[in-house]
Amino acid sequence: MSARVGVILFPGSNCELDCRRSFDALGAEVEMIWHGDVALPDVDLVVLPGGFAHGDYLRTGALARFSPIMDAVAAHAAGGGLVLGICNGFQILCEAGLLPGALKKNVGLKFLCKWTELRVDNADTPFTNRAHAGRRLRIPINHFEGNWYVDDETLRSMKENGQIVLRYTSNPNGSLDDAAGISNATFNVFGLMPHPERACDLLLGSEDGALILGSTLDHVASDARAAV
Amino acid sequence: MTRTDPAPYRALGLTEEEFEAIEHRLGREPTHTELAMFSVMWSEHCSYKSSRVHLRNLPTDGPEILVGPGEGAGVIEVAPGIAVAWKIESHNHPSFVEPFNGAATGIGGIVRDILSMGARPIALLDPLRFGPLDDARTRYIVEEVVHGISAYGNSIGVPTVGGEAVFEECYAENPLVNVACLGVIEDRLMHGRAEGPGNAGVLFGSSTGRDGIGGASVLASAEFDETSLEKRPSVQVGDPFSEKLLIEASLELVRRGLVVGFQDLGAGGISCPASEMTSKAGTGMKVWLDRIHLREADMEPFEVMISESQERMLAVVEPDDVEAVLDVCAKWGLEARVVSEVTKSGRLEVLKGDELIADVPAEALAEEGPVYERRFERPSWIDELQVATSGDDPPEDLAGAFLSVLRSPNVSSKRWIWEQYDHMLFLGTVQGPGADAAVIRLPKGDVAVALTTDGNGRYCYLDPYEGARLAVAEAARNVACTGARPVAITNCLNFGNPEKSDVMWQFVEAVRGIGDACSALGTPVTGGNVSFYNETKGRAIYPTPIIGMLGILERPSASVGLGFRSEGDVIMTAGATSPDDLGGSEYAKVVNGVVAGKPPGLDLDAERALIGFLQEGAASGLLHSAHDPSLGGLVIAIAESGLASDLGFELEASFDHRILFSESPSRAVVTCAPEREVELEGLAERHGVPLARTGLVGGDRFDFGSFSVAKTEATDVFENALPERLAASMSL
Amino acid sequence: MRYAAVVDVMPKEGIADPQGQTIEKALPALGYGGVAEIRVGKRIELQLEAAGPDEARERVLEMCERLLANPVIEVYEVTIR
Amino acid sequence: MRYAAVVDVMPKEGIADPQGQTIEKALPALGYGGVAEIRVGKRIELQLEAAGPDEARERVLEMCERLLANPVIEVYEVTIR
Ligand SMILES: Nc1ncnc2c1ncn2[C@@H]1O[C@H](COP(=O)(O)OP(=O)(O)O)[C@@H](O)[C@H]1O
Ligand SMILES: [Mg+2]
Repeated sequence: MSARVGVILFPGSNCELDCRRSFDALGAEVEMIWHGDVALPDVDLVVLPGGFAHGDYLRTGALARFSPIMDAVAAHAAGGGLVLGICNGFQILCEAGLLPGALKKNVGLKFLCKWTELRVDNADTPFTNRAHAGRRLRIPINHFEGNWYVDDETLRSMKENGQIVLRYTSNPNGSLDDAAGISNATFNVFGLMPHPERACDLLLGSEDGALILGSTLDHVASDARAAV
Repeated sequence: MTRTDPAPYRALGLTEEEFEAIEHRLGREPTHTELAMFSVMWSEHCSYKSSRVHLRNLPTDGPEILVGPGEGAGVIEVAPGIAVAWKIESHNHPSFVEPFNGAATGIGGIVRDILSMGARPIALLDPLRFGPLDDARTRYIVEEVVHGISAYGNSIGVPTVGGEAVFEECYAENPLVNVACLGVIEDRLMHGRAEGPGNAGVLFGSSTGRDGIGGASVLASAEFDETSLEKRPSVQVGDPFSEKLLIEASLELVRRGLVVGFQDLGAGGISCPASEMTSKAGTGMKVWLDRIHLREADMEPFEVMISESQERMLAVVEPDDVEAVLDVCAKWGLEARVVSEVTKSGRLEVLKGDELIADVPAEALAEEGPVYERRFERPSWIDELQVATSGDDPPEDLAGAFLSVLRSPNVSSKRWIWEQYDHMLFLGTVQGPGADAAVIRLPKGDVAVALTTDGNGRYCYLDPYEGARLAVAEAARNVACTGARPVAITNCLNFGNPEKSDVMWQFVEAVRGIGDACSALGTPVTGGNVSFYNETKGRAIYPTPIIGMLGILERPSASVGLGFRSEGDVIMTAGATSPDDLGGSEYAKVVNGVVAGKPPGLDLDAERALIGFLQEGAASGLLHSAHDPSLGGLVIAIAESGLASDLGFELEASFDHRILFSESPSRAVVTCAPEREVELEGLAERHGVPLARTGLVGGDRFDFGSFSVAKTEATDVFENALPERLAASMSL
Repeated sequence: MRYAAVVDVMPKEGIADPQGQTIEKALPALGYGGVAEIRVGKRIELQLEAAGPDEARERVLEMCERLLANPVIEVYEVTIR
Repeated sequence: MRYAAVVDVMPKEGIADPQGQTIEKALPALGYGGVAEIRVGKRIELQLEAAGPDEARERVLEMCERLLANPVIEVYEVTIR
């Protein structure tokens, strides 16, 4: 049975269709979820897509984290369910406290849409299991607020736990510890600034994003096998 | 009111004759509200009163054209059942006054035009013109315009996939911010018509404030003095979040078949759709002012009727569907109210409470604006200009000249600009900014369109007819370089004051040039925009027609890029180079400081042949790369192909500067695998295109035969020239 | 002498403030009724060397005009401490 | 009663402020030397209904904690008028 993926649509989201398309192509069953709903349908993975939820007004993710659906997302995460936040989705997860830290403006004070090179520093997560540690990925970024920050103590423990899962090989935004993608302590919630869904087609420049998206599907499948 | 009073109609931009025409049409003096409505609807911007007689001569028919000029946007069928909307707009003056918001609201406006056809906007291009970068105010404008486009376009989720950035003295106090947008029809093509008396008019989107009222504010004060203009903010602030919601709500309304027709509110405010939609449908409309959702409490009726507050649409809805329409808007968090009703009267009736404060024939506003045949005359200065030396003197050293031209911000990389734009959303950007034309795979069906905007103000200054033809040819060629077939254009005509006979002559000549080139290349005009009065202190900009070309690429995977592909590939030059084509060139300007002479000569048959050659070369897989020499000529084109893929090259012959920097049109630098050289020659011969072997790809130098530079040096100059010049500037 | 300056930059009266409006609309759903007229602006704090408070104010005002604020759409206020 | 509240939200001490740093770097080129420690934050003005100033402050503080500021990177100050 294929994995069920729910993509949340906030007012102002704009990468939801791209996420659907890329997950579709990998064989997942994708469903759109309205931010105003209070319950999640039966899904294995919840995706918070990129975009500008509520216009990014006040702060990125500040208003979106109050969306009615977010309680259900938190419950899903608390129960061990997978949650993936891409770009604006990552920002919302930080605001919601489902991931540590916050995202500040890029050091160059510019919006940046460009290809970046990432290194997988922890391949033992539900979001990176298709890669091996040290693997380089070519995946584009597209953000103004991708400069991840967290206090020293939290950073230390995150590093020890391997929660800095993806790092930029050439830091484009000032992000602490070159972090591009980070995970919670239980590795079921993952946020990253780069857009893996934009890197699933060689005609567009790279297929490396499929490693990230595909990993979640593999994880769900192996979970299902374990449960049998 | 006597005629000798400082009459409000004058301050509103209406002439004595126009005022009399209004009186005559109404059979009485217009009310203040009516006068305000006429002043915006009969403005140059809305009525095309100076340009209309000339625009009529443009070719507009073609097998792929579903909707031509006259609606929100042109519509083109790119494959059976797949149609796209394509249109360009200008936002020049607002972008000078407040660059961030001027540019942002420019994006908002063109996006709503596309939306009004029932199309989802999926790509933007931003042809820009600024003054030289050594001026601090110019650097500020550049930063803010780009930031405005970035902030608005990215946030509404429409990728900006191409554009232009040109720096020239004549734009110093009159920057040009043009924006083109492409949309795909998702469910059905919509028309801006208010059919069906009894149907409701639903205004949805942002609230209505005093935005953009500007000159009309004279109506609010008893005396019409200077200070009254200061009273009201005419700066429009963009709200990309509302625009995004407007896009989603509008498309949902179309998808669910809940609207009879809709139109966006732009220049002219609600007066525009209320009169245009009814006059097209032969109906009328009653508008209840008190139902309009206001941002400020104490607005005058005329202000409400012409407010240019952004992010609003007017939908005509059958009574039974009103509730559902309001629900959709509520779901998307948008204010929506029934503010009007379609009638049979043919009139636009505006009520405040029970009082009828405006009652005019809809047609009078929308269709019967004045039409002027303005005087035009070839100015004598153009003859002097054309016989002057074109600035083709040789440089002191060729390598230095090459680097100077490469460093010119007109030539150097625009990465600093386009990296600030989301150019990848919708997973369609097969080729994005940096390419000759953007290649966008459509969300539905395996087909792509190629999009480019081109215009050369210098050429048009030297000869507006030739310059306009050259712009169309270059746009078609840029599209063809990717392998696509040029199909249709939209155009934005940026000119000075049309009341001056030499400016009007430039305009007439340019329109004639566009028409001739489009006819010859089989690319009809689907619409466009005219921006006059681009003058500051009596000095006009160079005549600057911008051509937005759309091409069709049946197989997206067959698209060809401008970057060299592999070491060992053979570099060939297709088309003929004339040593006399340096008039108005980047070389003449940068190296010799001259803008004079005649622009390059153009043979449209040769252009058509080249286009055919490029298309077939791409489709057959023969071409590994293709790039047309434009600004800077052959040297720059070959260098750009190397820079795009970080590959060096070695040319096989030495040429002098007149060949190296010539801007002859109808050429392309192409590469193919060495074993297929003969095949490519055969293809060129069949198309009647001269093809010359020029060199080989490989090595770590850019070796032009007569001189050479290290690849690393060229890369450094090309990539850093623009950011370095901007570095001195800074804004919050 | 070293002075501390605070610059408050707010959107001009009558100029649309989409950010403020959006937050205002969102508040009731978050359980904050009865809040109105939200405007969002900038606050800039800085330290500068000047001969006296008047000179300090003078210089900060000039910086506002040229850099810290956009006088076309914003108003500003300077406090020197 | 209706109260006016001002909320000043500033980046936390010790956390790099890219906006402030960028302005600071740009100022000397514009002829403004001797300016230091620039921090850029937000100023939010709003009106609210409350029984008294203490209640008003209470409610605005709560809004700051949950919404108007992000405690990971920001500090805030509330003034009620
Ligand atoms: N303002 C801009 N926005 C986005 N892309 C731009 C802009 N200016 C230039 N570009 C991109 O840079 C590349 C070079 O532009 P240009 O020199 O005008 O190309 P060409 O000579 O082929 O017409 C093009 O791909 C163009 O789309
Ligand atoms: Mg080109």
